[in-house]
Amino acid sequence: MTSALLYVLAGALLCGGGLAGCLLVRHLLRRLLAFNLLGSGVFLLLVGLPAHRHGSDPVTHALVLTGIVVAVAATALALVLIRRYFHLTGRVSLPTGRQEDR
Amino acid sequence: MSWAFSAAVLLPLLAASLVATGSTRFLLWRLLPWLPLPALLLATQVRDASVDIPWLMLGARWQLDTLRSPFLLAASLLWGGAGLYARAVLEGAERERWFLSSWCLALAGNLWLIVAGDAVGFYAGFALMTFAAWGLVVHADSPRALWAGKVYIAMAVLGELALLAGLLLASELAGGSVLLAEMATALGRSQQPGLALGLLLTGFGVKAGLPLLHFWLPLAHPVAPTPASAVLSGAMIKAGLLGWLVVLPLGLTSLPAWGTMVMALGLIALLGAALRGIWTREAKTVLAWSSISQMGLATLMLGAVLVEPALWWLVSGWFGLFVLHHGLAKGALFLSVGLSLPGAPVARGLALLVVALPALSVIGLPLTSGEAVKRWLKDSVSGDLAGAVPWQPWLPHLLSLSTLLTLLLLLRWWWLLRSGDGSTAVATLPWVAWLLLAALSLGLPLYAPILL
Amino acid sequence: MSGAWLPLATLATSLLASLIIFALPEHRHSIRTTVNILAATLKLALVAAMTWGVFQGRFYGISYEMLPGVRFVLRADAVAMLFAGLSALLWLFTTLYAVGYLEGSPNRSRFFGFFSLCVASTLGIALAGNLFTFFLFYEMLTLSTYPLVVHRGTPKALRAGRQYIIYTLGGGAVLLLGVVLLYQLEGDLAFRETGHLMGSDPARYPALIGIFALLVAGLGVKAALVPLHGWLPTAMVAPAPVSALLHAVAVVKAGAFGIVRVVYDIYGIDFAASLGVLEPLAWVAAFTVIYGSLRALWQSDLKRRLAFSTVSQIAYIVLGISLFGPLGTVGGLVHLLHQGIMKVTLFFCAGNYAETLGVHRVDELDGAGPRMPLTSLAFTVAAFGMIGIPPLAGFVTKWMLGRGALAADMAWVIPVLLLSSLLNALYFLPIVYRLWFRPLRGDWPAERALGRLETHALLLWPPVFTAVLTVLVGVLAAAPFSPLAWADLVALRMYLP
Amino acid sequence: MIERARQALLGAACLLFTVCLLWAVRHLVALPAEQQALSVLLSRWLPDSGVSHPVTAVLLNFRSYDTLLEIGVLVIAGMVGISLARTSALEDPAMRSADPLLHALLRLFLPLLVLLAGWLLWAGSSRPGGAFQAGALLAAAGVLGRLAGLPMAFLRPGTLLRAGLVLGFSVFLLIALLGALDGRAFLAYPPGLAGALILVIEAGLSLSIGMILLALFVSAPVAPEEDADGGPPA
Amino acid sequence: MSSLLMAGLLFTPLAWAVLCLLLAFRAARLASVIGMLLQMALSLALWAWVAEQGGFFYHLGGWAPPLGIGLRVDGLAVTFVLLTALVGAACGLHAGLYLDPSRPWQRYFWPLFWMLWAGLNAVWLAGDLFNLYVGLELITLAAVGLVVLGGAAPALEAALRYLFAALIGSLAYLLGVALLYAEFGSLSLVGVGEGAGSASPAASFALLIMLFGLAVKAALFPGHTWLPPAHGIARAPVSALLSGLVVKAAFYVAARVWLELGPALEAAVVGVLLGVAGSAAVCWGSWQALRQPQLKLVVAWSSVAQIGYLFLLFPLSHGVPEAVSLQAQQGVTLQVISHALAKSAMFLAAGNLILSVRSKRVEALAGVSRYLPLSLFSFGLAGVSLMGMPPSGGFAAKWLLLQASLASGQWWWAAVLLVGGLLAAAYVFRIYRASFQEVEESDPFYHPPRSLEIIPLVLALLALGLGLVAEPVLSVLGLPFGGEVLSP
Repeated sequence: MTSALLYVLAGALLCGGGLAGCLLVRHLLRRLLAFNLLGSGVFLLLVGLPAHRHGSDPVTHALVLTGIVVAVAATALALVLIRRYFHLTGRVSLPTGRQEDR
Repeated sequence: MSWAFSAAVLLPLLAASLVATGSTRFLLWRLLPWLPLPALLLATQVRDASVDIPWLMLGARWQLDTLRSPFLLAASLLWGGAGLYARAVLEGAERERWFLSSWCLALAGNLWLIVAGDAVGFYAGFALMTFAAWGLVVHADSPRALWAGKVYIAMAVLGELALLAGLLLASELAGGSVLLAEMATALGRSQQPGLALGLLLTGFGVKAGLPLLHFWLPLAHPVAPTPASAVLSGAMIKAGLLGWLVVLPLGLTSLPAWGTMVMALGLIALLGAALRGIWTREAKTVLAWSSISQMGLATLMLGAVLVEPALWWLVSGWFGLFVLHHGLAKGALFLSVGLSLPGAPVARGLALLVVALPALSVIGLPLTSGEAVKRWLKDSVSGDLAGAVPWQPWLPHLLSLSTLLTLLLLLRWWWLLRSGDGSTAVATLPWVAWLLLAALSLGLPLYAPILL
Repeated sequence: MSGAWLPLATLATSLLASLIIFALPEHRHSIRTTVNILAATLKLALVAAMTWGVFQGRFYGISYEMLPGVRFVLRADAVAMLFAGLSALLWLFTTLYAVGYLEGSPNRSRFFGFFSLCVASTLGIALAGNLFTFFLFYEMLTLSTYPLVVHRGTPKALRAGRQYIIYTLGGGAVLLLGVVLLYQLEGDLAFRETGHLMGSDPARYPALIGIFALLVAGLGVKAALVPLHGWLPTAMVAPAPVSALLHAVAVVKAGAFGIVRVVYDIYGIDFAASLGVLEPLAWVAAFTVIYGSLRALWQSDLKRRLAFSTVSQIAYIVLGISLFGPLGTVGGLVHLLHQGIMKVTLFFCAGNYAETLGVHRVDELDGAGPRMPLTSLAFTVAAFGMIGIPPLAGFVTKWMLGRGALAADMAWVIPVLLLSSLLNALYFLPIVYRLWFRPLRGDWPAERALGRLETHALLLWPPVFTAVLTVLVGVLAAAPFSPLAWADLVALRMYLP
Repeated sequence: MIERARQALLGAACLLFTVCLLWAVRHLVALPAEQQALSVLLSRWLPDSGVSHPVTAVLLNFRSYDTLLEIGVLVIAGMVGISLARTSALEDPAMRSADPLLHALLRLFLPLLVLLAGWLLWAGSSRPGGAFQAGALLAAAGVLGRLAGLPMAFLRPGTLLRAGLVLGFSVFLLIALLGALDGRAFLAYPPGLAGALILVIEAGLSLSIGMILLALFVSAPVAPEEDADGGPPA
Repeated sequence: MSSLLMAGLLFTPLAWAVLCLLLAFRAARLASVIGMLLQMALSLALWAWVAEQGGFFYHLGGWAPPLGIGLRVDGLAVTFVLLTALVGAACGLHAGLYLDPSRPWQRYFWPLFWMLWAGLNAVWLAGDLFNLYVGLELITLAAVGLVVLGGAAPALEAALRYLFAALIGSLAYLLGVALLYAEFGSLSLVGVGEGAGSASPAASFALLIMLFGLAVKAALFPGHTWLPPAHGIARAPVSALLSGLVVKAAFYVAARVWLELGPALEAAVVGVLLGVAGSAAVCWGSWQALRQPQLKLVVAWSSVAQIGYLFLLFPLSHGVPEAVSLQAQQGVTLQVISHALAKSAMFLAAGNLILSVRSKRVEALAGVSRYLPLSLFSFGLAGVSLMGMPPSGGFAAKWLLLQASLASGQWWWAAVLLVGGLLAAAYVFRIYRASFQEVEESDPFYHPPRSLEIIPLVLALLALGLGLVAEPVLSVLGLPFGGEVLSP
């Protein structure tokens, strides 16, 4: 029952919660946060599982670093879009009305 | 030799194209009586000839033999006389272009079917003549003419279809050959030719006016212009008879059942038509009925031959004589209906007498061709050769009864003619045409033996 | 591969012509017409050369692998030249006629572009060497004919185009399924005179029957067999040269020709007979013959009546095919040509009446004979040909079909033929009667003087010439180079020695 | 009504997903722990990588292509951020707060931050650190300056900002091309020079990353009236 | 020689992205034209080289997998690189003429365009699972950037929807990669493929998650809602790039992963599930395309439908004899190529039509066939390929897929293909019908420069001609999706 298993478990739960957040929440910022939760969950699993099996593995660290940078880029872009969208339309969530192109 | 045949047929066809412009029509009126000339020369000069043209349609053959040449002779003489009469009466009338084109096409069709030795050519001529005759029938464009035209074309198309089916079956029996002679022999040989025979009989019967198929005749003849009805009953009806003679297996096998039926139909036509004709109110209709009854004679003879094949070699000449006799006489009678009788009572009485002469030959008085035909028929039917012919004892009496009825019928016609109004100006040309035909029919007993 | 270039050259002429015409701006009339007529004559010459070559027994063909395991094959055999000859000949006349007909109307570059594309696909269909290539050109034909049907751009034309597309694409999908199933079962079958499937093991018979049904259903749409004929009358809204080309030569014949190929060159007539699929095919064809003629009876619009008549006439071809025996085949094949020639004449004349007198309905035709004698004469000759009066072309077919029926002891076909001839008479004779024997009632709906003669020269001479052709084909039926002789040559090779 | 059903469905799906994930993880955890081939390889080739810290070696040598693309992603984010900006200046006057206390604090913090970023950059070769952490610190310094209202001229969507964005990326790219030009594979450092080149790349990268993150932070929407128009024509 | 080509291929797009960012629109356009020619030449050279010598592995940075990142350069990858070059160049040229240089943000089109191209090449050639993730992210962000170019409210909304869907998909994929790495210890696709034999059930769950993620990114039916607004709103050349290539990237990765891992793990259920989703996409996409009032939305929904066909690969390549699987793969490859060409041609032509008709609605197209024959003609030719009518590439693909589905006994896919073809015909002919409508008054339309209309025509003709040369193209693919490849 190494400490890595704890991270793995946390990672899995984070993934579940993050995904639920992403799909269910309508508010854009909260969805973005949920997305980051999901990302962290995945990174935790990515590092935790190999660590649990055979000690710390530098490759996973590198992967996670790259993953985090990509996540940051995506989040920053999303933020810019959300702020501009709010600025132009004053809405904080995407219209979910019965558009015919649903 | 084949150019002679094609000349006879193509001349009227080409003439039909002259109808287009006014000036050519004038020339065509002049040419009209001379159109059947090549056919006439052909009938007289050529005794027995057969020319094969493999590339024409499905393998065509021009044929002229002892059976066909009298038909050709009768047709060309009748078309010639009627043509002369038509020029006199109809030139300049309204819808003359329509009449001329129909007249030429009908003539071409008639000649074509007579000289055609192959089924396709025969059927083509038959159809051309039928549709052209439709043009003649509805020429008057009156409601009565239109109705007659409808009936005529309906029955004609049904007849053609039956004919097509019959020819198909016969050709199938003859192993695919389209030659009429081979078809006849094939019909003779086959075990159950019933269907083919039935179809052929009905197909030609419509044209020849068999009872129950004759309805169009009394309607069509009166409405057609006079020369047209003359030709219709003189030459066109004979096409049906020729069809039978050429296709049916005469002289090959004995078909007692078919024979008796045909003879019965002949008798009904002979007597019934004459009876029915007596109380019609119009001269041409009377003559139409008389044509049906005279055709009954030929049907009777045909039935007899079917029953007793041996008879065929004896009576094959009879049909030629009958065609000539009835064609010319009936043609003259029809033309006389249109003649304008002089006003003065004496001249009028004389004219009526002269007009009645061809009627006598039809009735069959001695010294006329009618009597020769009837006697020949009586001898052959009751002769020793006609062993298996049914009702043999009553036939002579029935024939004399038919003569009596024809006499009454033609008296009725003569009385209708007499009550017609006289007119002062007597056009000579129609009389000339009538005279030509009357002379030819009366003179038949003289020149017939030379030609046949 | 000797003569590989000839089939390609034939296809290329009209493809090239269509490309040039598409590129031409709308106002370039003279260039477009010259390109059109040049292409038509060149194609006719090429097809004639190929026909002569095939007659001498030379081989023309090309084959290359287009998809893994599937070859694109062009092959000029006897029956191909029959159809190719008809298309090339009638395309020349139809082009002349179309040039005259569309004088002064818009969109002519588009029209003639698709027009030559359509004929390229028809020739492709004729020259196809296997089912795959056949299907390829079959679908190209659908695509290239849609713009012709909706050429006028009116809501009615567009509705007709919609229905046309629904039918033909549906048929195409069914045919595609059949073809793929056949490829799955038997592999890439090139067309062979006596067919391939003679030796296949009996376990496959139900599958082969199923595939046969699919193929015939797919082809039946274009051959306008009864349940699938709905598009033909509504497509009459297209301009006259289109309905002439479509309903006499290209589309309708493609379906019938397809059935010929499937029955003879894939299944083989003997195998098809042993499978027992010919009998139902004959039933469908016979029913179509009668139904088409019946429906034509009370069509008041002239072109719709001709359309229904086409439905029944095409079924003659299918009937001929389904009569097991050389005579039936000859009847079917020769009708392929005769119906084309006669129907083209009828449609040309209908177009003339519409264009010159503004007459579209049958009862407006009174007295048209004297007003337009040559056109009416051509119409009458073609009408009598359709009824089957000797010595015209129609009679030869009916005669052959009748004999074929008797030889294949399917005697019930004879009354069908007779009834259909009667019906033909019932719907053609009144028209002839109105043309010639009825007096003119008032003036014409939209009379236009189009040139010295009764109508524009380009509108007048094509129908006259095709009418003369109808007579010649009938009269010279037994001559060496007539369609009948050619059909005999083809039928001879179809049957196993 | 449909909306609620959809929510319920998605919720159930997420639940199912979590359960399956846990189930899968349980399987993975149960696997025997055998020595991993990859880490053996890594320790064998580490000396040749030109840096001692394994993570930096993987990041900038063994899997340098990932890093290159990752920087590309960042550059794109930066570009899109700038493209959405509407006016010449990225300044947002509303944010500037003339707060003397903040100014004083900054005078102390900014140099410290820059010094720390430099050290992180240098430490990357031997212990956890490197371009990304240094870049982040620089960006933080920038943000603080921005909040304090320091005038930053380069924060205009002009050529300077754009050049700054792509500086690191282009340096990395050129060095990668060098490797390919003299016969070796793309992104292969000439032997021996690896460490130095990695350091050059790291320096460039940290500067660019700082610039990108700062640009993204400041490319905020501008006051409504200056907004040029609603967007592209119909 | 090959390593130089590879280096050039990877370097050029990134370099040009940097270059174009620094230049104004018109200068960037000129530079880009040169860049496109160079990239096209490189792609062609690589394609020719692989056609002769066969595929090879390219170890980036000199390190062999599993330590370094390996690029798998086989027939299929190179064909897709060439396809990207072709379609990318066409869209680039068209954008140069189509976009309005005066707008300040248009200058950012070129760098994003080159970044997108770089991302696509990265994905086609990638042989490493994590590298694929980064490549996909590169593509996603570049695509979102292109969609949101100009920053209008609807564009923003569409971009956000697109971004969220794509990010969720990527993370799901990354989760799958994490699980696989945890089990097999290697990131390279070939390495994972070899280890798959002794896989635990976790690996099939990982595969499921990865395919789910990629399906969302490829806009497969349940996850398609982001595509129509994104592709509908974007400028014509951008939508052409998106529909033609970007959507295919996610599918390509899914196909690569499926064909490596699928057979080993008994994932038949997943295959059938994706097939059913594909069929649903075909029907729903076509049905919606029929009802859209706007032209570009019709074409966008048609993309949703056509993607459905691609996902028929999964059921047809699992648990079937090798020959049938090969046939299905070839069919799908042809479908990808012909759809890329045809759809980009259709979007460019639609852009031209909207530009000249001055309205986005379909009804406004009345009279177009008379005054704008060339644009409509290219739209029509592209439609022919979408419907899968001969002689187009679409038909060749439909034929191969039909044969594969019938040979594999799963005949219901054949029904989907045929019905799909008819539905595609329905919405294509809806556009024809609108354009053939005759309009009375004289020419009301604005005529775009002739060169704008030539580009879609060239693409459409390529799509049409593809059917005729299908065999040579497929033979170059050799054994698609991996087979033995010699390493340099």
